[in-house]
Amino acid sequence: MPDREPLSVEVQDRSGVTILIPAGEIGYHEAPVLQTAIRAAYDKKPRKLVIDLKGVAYMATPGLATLVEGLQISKKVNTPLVLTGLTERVLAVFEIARLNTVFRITSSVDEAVTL
Amino acid sequence: MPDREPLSVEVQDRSGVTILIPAGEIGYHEAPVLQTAIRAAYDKKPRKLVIDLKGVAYMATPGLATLVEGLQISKKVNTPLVLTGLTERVLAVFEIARLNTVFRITSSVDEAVTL
Amino acid sequence: MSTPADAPAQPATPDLQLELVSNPIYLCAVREMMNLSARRLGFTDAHASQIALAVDEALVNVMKHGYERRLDGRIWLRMTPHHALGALADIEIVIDDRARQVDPGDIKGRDLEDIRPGGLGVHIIREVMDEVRYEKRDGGGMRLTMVKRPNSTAGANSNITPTNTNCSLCRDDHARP
Amino acid sequence: MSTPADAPAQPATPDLQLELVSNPIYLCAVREMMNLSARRLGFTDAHASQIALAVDEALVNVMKHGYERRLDGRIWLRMTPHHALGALADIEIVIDDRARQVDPGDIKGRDLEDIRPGGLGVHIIREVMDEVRYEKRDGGGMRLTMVKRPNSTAGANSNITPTNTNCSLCRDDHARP
Ligand SMILES: Nc1ncnc2c1ncn2[C@@H]1O[C@H](COP(=O)(O)OP(=O)(O)O)[C@@H](O)[C@H]1O
Ligand SMILES: Nc1ncnc2c1ncn2[C@@H]1O[C@H](COP(=O)(O)OP(=O)(O)O)[C@@H](O)[C@H]1O
Repeated sequence: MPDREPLSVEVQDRSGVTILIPAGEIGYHEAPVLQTAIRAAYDKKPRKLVIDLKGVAYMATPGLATLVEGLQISKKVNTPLVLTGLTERVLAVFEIARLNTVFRITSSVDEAVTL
Repeated sequence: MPDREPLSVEVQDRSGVTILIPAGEIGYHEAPVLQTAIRAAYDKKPRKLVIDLKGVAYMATPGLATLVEGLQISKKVNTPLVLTGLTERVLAVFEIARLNTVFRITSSVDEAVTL
Repeated sequence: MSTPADAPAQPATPDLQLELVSNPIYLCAVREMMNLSARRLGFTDAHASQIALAVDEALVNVMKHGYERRLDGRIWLRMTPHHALGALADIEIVIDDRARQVDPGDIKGRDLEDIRPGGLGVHIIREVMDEVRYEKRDGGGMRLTMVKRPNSTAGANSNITPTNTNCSLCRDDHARP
Repeated sequence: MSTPADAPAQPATPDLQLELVSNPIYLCAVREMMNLSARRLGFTDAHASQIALAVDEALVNVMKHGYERRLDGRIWLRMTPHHALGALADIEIVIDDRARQVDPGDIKGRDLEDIRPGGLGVHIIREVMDEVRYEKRDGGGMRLTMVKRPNSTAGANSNITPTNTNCSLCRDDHARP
């Protein structure tokens, strides 16, 4: 029985903008799956990377760390990173870590793609 | 802080047919809430009692026992009891207990109400 | 951490050992812990649900019959996954109490034809797990040992309705909304 | 079970005592156990999520920093609800390990202005719980004691954005889909 990934990450493309849609909980055990997906997305040199967190019911600091790493790559390769779909509870964790003002966060995927 | 009920049960009426819609898990701790709702429903002498289990993600034998008690009341007061909305996993528990053929089970609420 | 092949088999230390009070408010927490642990160990969602159900039913029985609904009894639950050749071989779950001792032969459900509330928990446990053993503990109280294997077909064939050879508890849907 | 008012205060027996192996595959099971237990004890869904988050972060730190990612360490978690006048007064959670001892003063997050991955777990724990205390255990290893009260406002006012005086972790939505 092969180990299933503890988090699933759907990848979409909208004319050069990559959208990652993780579904599940993002703690210490699951964050590496998101990390791999983010790195793989940047490797393909998109115009922009959007991460839609609507399917993330739980986010702990390993998830935040992975997103901050994504932001660092974003700056290095000069490719915007935009977050969207944060539930209130996920936003709360960003707020405590004072990361809500560090990331570009939009209220809809469309806004994230077009802005 | 008042204790919240461990299970919520919505009550609907469709021209004399009472529909109970429990939402949550029905184990030993939660079953008494359903039991109270079923007894209260029969007390009001409906034409028929429908229990829609679509919102029940987990059912253990205390839930089955409560439904069997409901069936006994149903026979005593001559008021049909129909179950609907069983998820596969809930149906499985009925099957192991051989109760799937004992209850009237329909695939839709409409069927349960009209049949 | 590796053991030479010829070393005597050591009972593995459980991955999870839980001591809980005999209060039903904790049942949902414990069954969900078992469900999620089993999934992460590699069981299908359907098998993980069966494991959670069996543990739930067993704990309810200890609370109802063992401790006779007293809320201050103690229950011990141990979960040990066993691996063979790098793959999950089975999960062993042991539930101990310090409650009333009964003859293991007296722990049995009602006749399934005799429809009435109750008497179903032991049937469910035996149906969904691959091995089920009740025994009296030396120091007092009862022990229930249950084993489930990932390739288990327990609970998979219900001999109830001739048309239904696959019990739906074994199909891999996602029951949680 | 009742204690005379003038009796010396006895440390209450924990309702749940869990010993788990330092393997991250069990983190989701344990945080969900804590979440559901806290809800059934009467915490709001929002507070229960905070408790689960704090326990998760604390366990991750023991696994990462204490046992340095070894998968065979042991961690003990005890959960004790306290009641006063028939109502829930608080929940106390104690996490023990037998890992590396560090000075409690060295357990602190990074400067929040210095944006980089990591260094956030301890901030979260201190923000969402009402009391947080790290100490060295006499026999070796560390102990973390955390307390949360049902009327807690910890984590409720984020001083981050001036317009946002209520941290959303404290609003009572249902995070699970
Ligand atoms: N842990 C236990 N300790 C003592 N007796 C038990 C225990 N578990 C089950 N039993 C006995 O087995 C019987 C069948 O249990 P079960 O099938 O769960 O149905 P029910 O609990 O509704 O009676 C019980 O009535 C009880 O006599
Ligand atoms: N259980 C622990 N044992 C030893 N050191 C710890 C423990 N928890 C936290 N620490 C120390 O506190 C620091 C801050 O922890 P944290 O805020 O969770 O961030 P991170 O784990 O990303 O470093 C850690 O880097 C570590 O040095």
